Amino acid sequence: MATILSTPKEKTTSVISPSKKVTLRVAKYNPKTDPKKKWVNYQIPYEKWTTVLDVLLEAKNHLDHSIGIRYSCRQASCGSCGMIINGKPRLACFTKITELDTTMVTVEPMKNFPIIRDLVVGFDRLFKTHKRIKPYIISEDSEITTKTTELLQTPKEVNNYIQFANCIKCGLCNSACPTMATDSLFIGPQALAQAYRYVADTRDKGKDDRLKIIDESHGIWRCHFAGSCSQVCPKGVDPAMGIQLLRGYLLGFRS
Amino acid sequence: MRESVIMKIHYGTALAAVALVAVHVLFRLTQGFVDSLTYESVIANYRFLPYAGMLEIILILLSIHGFNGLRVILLELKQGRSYEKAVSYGCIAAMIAIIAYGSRTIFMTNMGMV
Amino acid sequence: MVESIECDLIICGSGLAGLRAVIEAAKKNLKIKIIVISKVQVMRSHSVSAEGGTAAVIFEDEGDTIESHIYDTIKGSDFLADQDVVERFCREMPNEIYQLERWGMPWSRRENGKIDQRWFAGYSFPRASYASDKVGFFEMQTLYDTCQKFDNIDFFNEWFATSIIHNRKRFMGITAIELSSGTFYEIKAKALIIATGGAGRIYSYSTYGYSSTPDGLDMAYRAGVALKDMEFVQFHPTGILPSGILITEAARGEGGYLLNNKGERFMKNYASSKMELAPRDIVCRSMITEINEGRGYKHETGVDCLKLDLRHIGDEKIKEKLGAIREISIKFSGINPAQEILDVRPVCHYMMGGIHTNIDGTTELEGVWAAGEVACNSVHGSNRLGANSTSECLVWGKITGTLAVDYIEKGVPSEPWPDFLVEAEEKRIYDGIFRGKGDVNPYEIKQELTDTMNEKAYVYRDEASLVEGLKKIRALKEQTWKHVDDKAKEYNTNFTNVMELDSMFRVIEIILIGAINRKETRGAHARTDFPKRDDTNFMHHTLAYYDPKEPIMKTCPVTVTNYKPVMRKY
Amino acid sequence: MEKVDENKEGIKGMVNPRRYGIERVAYLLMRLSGLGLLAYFVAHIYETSNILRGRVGWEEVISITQTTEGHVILAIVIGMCVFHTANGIRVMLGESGIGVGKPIRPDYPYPSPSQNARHKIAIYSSIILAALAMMYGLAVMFGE
Ligand SMILES: Cc1cc2nc3c(=O)[nH]c(=O)nc-3n(C[C@H](O)[C@H](O)[C@H](O)COP(=O)(O)OP(=O)(O)OC[C@H]3O[C@@H](n4cnc5c(N)ncnc54)[C@H](O)[C@@H]3O)c2cc1C
Ligand code: HEM
Ligand code: SF4
Ligand code: F3S
Ligand code: FES
Repeated sequence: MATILSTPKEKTTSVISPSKKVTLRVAKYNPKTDPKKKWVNYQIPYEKWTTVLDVLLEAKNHLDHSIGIRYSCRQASCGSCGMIINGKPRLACFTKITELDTTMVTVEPMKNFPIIRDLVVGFDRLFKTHKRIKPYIISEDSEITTKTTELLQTPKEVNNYIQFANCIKCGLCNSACPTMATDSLFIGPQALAQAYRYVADTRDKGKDDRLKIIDESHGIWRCHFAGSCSQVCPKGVDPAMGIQLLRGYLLGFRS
Repeated sequence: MRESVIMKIHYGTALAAVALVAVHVLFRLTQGFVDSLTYESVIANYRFLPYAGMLEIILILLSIHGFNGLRVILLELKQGRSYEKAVSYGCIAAMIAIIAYGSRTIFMTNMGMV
Repeated sequence: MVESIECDLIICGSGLAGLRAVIEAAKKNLKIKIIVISKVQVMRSHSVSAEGGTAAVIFEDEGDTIESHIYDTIKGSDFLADQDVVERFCREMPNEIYQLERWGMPWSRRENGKIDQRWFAGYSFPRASYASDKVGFFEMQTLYDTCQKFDNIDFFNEWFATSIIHNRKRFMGITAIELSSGTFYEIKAKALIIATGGAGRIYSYSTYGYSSTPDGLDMAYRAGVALKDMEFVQFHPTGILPSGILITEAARGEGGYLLNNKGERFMKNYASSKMELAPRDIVCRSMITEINEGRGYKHETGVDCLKLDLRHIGDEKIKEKLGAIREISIKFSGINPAQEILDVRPVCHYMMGGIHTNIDGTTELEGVWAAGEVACNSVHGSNRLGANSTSECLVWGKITGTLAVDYIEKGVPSEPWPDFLVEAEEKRIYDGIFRGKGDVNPYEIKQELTDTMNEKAYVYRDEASLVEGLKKIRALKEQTWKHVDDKAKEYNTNFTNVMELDSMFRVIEIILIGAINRKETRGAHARTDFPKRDDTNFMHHTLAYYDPKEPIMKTCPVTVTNYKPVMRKY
Repeated sequence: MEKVDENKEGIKGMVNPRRYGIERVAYLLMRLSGLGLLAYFVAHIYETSNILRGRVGWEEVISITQTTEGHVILAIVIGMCVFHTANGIRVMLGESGIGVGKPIRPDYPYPSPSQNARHKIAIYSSIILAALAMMYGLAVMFGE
């Protein structure tokens, strides 16, 4: 049920400009204290550059201080603000109201992550799977001595992995993937794409290690190339591609 | 078994099946769909050793492929040690059962036991 | 009720400085137990937003010299930098570039595979290594991922540190709140590295993410450690409108022009030899002068601005070298920089000041080090050169990480734990803030406070506006904003927001008092009423010590080795 | 360890094909057709085993399938088989890393090379092919 505007008991001094307004519909839920999720609506003015994060913070700052939300950089580089906006996983700071093309904005916490509170979800599993695939250069000469310089790498070689290195660990892909929707042990597109990122790096020698880790019953084979991960990724990582390329190694099509 | 080996088998069985199933279906169609299903023509087919052999191979390939497919789906649906064990062994058992049951038909008709 | 945890080393803050420190410490001794505590999830620290480059001399064979990096930095600092610190910094830096490379940093390369470098403002050589224009992001990723090698590092994601516990002589631990559960903890440890980063959110128009607030600075300040040179706040010439998100200096390094409303590259009137690549303090002053003299534009939000023209750089090169700012300007301002001109304006970007440390990053409290933007080891003096900050984080991350482990290995005597301090802290934050009473919206106070900073302590300052600003913030402080409406324990950001606001008041006061006291123009501190640098009276650092009523202001000398202060001209 | 509710979307999320692209629809159809074929396969093995019961037994079973419902079911099976086969070949190629594009420096707005036109065309073709086969099957079965 929608309750309207829970305004804190404070004097308010800010003037809300009389421009267009959007109805922000937030799924509020604190699993420790609330019996179930409830929807709360807020009316917020917006401009053509206003993002969903902006309206959420406007609501938090002026209408309801208790909205639970994670955010930091507001420029789509930290990966904090992933949530389900009008049904799809997106970054709040990277989604403008105007591009949603509606005056009703519904926000929910990301799916396939445990809810901590309201829009804030727990990332423990993502961090663990990320660590599991050994996301670092594996090589004897990864520590420098006084006179070492760089290992050469041509721009072309950099381009072989740079797209995967763009991952901001926002978790949107894991939220969209159909396997993640039921499989609690699946490594997930985020970590698998990172496994490919390091395998594709000319400086790395850990390919066999990583292939072994992902080749298990809840590993890479639980991806069925549904592609949703790539469709929601805000940074062009294209995990679906990374996963299939990685699988190419396991099937013997690449070496 | 490593998952990659299982999945290689999954793909391999699928690929092999593509060709064989095509032959199987074409046989039905070239003979005329309804005619091909008459008792005589079916028996004749079974008695023809190469065809019966092919049927046996299709049976094995698709059982492996199909039940492994089922295993994959069930594995993704729910997790837990004992559940997963049950799924794996269950699928293997079903696979063996269906192969045995189908083979019985093929052998007995081929050997002229009907 | 207080929960208790114990470890050897705490690293508070997980930006570039914090992560560099933790790797060094973890590597040096696999047996010590390290906790990294961060109020955001570790890899989301604000360092991810650094865009343009990291400075180091790596092309000595092509004519660059360490000496030149040293002099550029000192000259850029308007001679307030401690010169021994700068020398050490420039010598250590090349190794850091290579070390990052070995850990997987995707540096942009030349065709022959060597790490490429680009121009940055204030340098006499293209000296900034870069990775497209997402340097900070890739550096953070490289360090975070490298941390995953170690099992003796514990990441405490989303823990808010509130105070330092010590027995006047020596560090003993900290107190912190675990955000997800709302539990209040004491963490006992032998050593602490503070790396809580910058505090640019004290200005409402800022390049910083929302998490860059002065709570880390304030924590040290309340523990009795001095804050140094806080009046020097750097403004970056090119914050995009309306959001204030940064358009990196590399945009000018790659050839971008700044234009006034006559279509002129006005920098020719202020720094004819360096043009747009003059240091930031000079470009910002020039921009504001242009605006004040009526040669600016008005953005549709009503704000004055100037234009940044990147069109001649070309679409392909923009995509390759400035991909992130292309994304930012298309997404947030609806402008494709290859086709249209951007609206920009000076915006709060960096704090030269911070926790007073010596050349090693050691603070005045035994067992506490500070590294990164939060520290002030005086490598930047009164004005930082672009690309020198990520470098600083790396160098002092490494130094403090090593020193803290040495200190722990030597053995730290155990002394009785001062329970009463933890109780006092609990009282301060729970009775004083969480259960506080009032009817003024703290978020509106924060808006007013940060707007005041924008108005009164912007690029140009004078006595009257600074004093007025100070009066205004003291009046704001008296209002009844110290309360938290959200009563839940779990993930209560309302609570942390009010704590952050509380810390802002103390730190802003120091900035304003420091700015009032410094009656000269030096680097980022430009006084219209004292337009000249005054080496006789102000060639010193400002120190501020905690006192419940008002900061106690002191000074300390600048270390000069070989470089005599001269007129600064570009 | 405390069991946390992971807020998994569950089968509903796995099945819901509307929010994402055609690739997600293909994923779903692949699953359903796989399961459908398995069911038919088992039934088919049982069906054919009736031959052991002699002519009478065989014709009894065949007559059950020679009804309108039987024909419709068989047509669906044909459709499933064609789609599953055609799409299966696409999936196998894709999953071997063939035709999923090459890694490149992504430029905003970041198109995903793996979600390329080739695959979309292959999916639509599989669906159309399956539909044609179904129609052909129906024509053959009802035609006689
Ligand atoms: C937009 C932008 C672009 C920049 N570009 C460049 C560039 O191109 N080149 C360059 O050299 N420099 C650049 N800089 C400057 C440079 O990025 C920063 O100075 C540097 O990243 C600071 O790193 P840090 O490790 O000190 O702190 P940060 O990365 O800011 O990290 C601070 C950490 O402290 C934690 N923290 C803070 N308070 C608390 C608390 N109370 N409890 C627990 N944890 C806490 C935070 O969670 C965070 O983890 C840029 C800065 C900005 C804002
Ligand atoms: C003859 C051609 C066939 C080909 C080329 C083929 C191919 C494939 C492929 C590639 C997959 C894996 C899909 C994935 O990883 O997402 C698959 C899955 C599956 N197949 Fe087949 N198959 C064929 C026939 C059959 C038949 C006849 C059956 C029934 C017995 C069947 C049952 C299944 C099942 C149950 C799955 C699992 C579904 C899933 O994981 O999505 N297949 N098939
Ligand atoms: S791959 Fe893309 S969607 Fe997934 S975590 Fe990384 S950036 Fe986010
Ligand atoms: S959405 Fe999931 S199924 Fe594979 S292609 Fe992406 S991981
Ligand atoms: S706030 Fe950082 S990604 Fe949205």
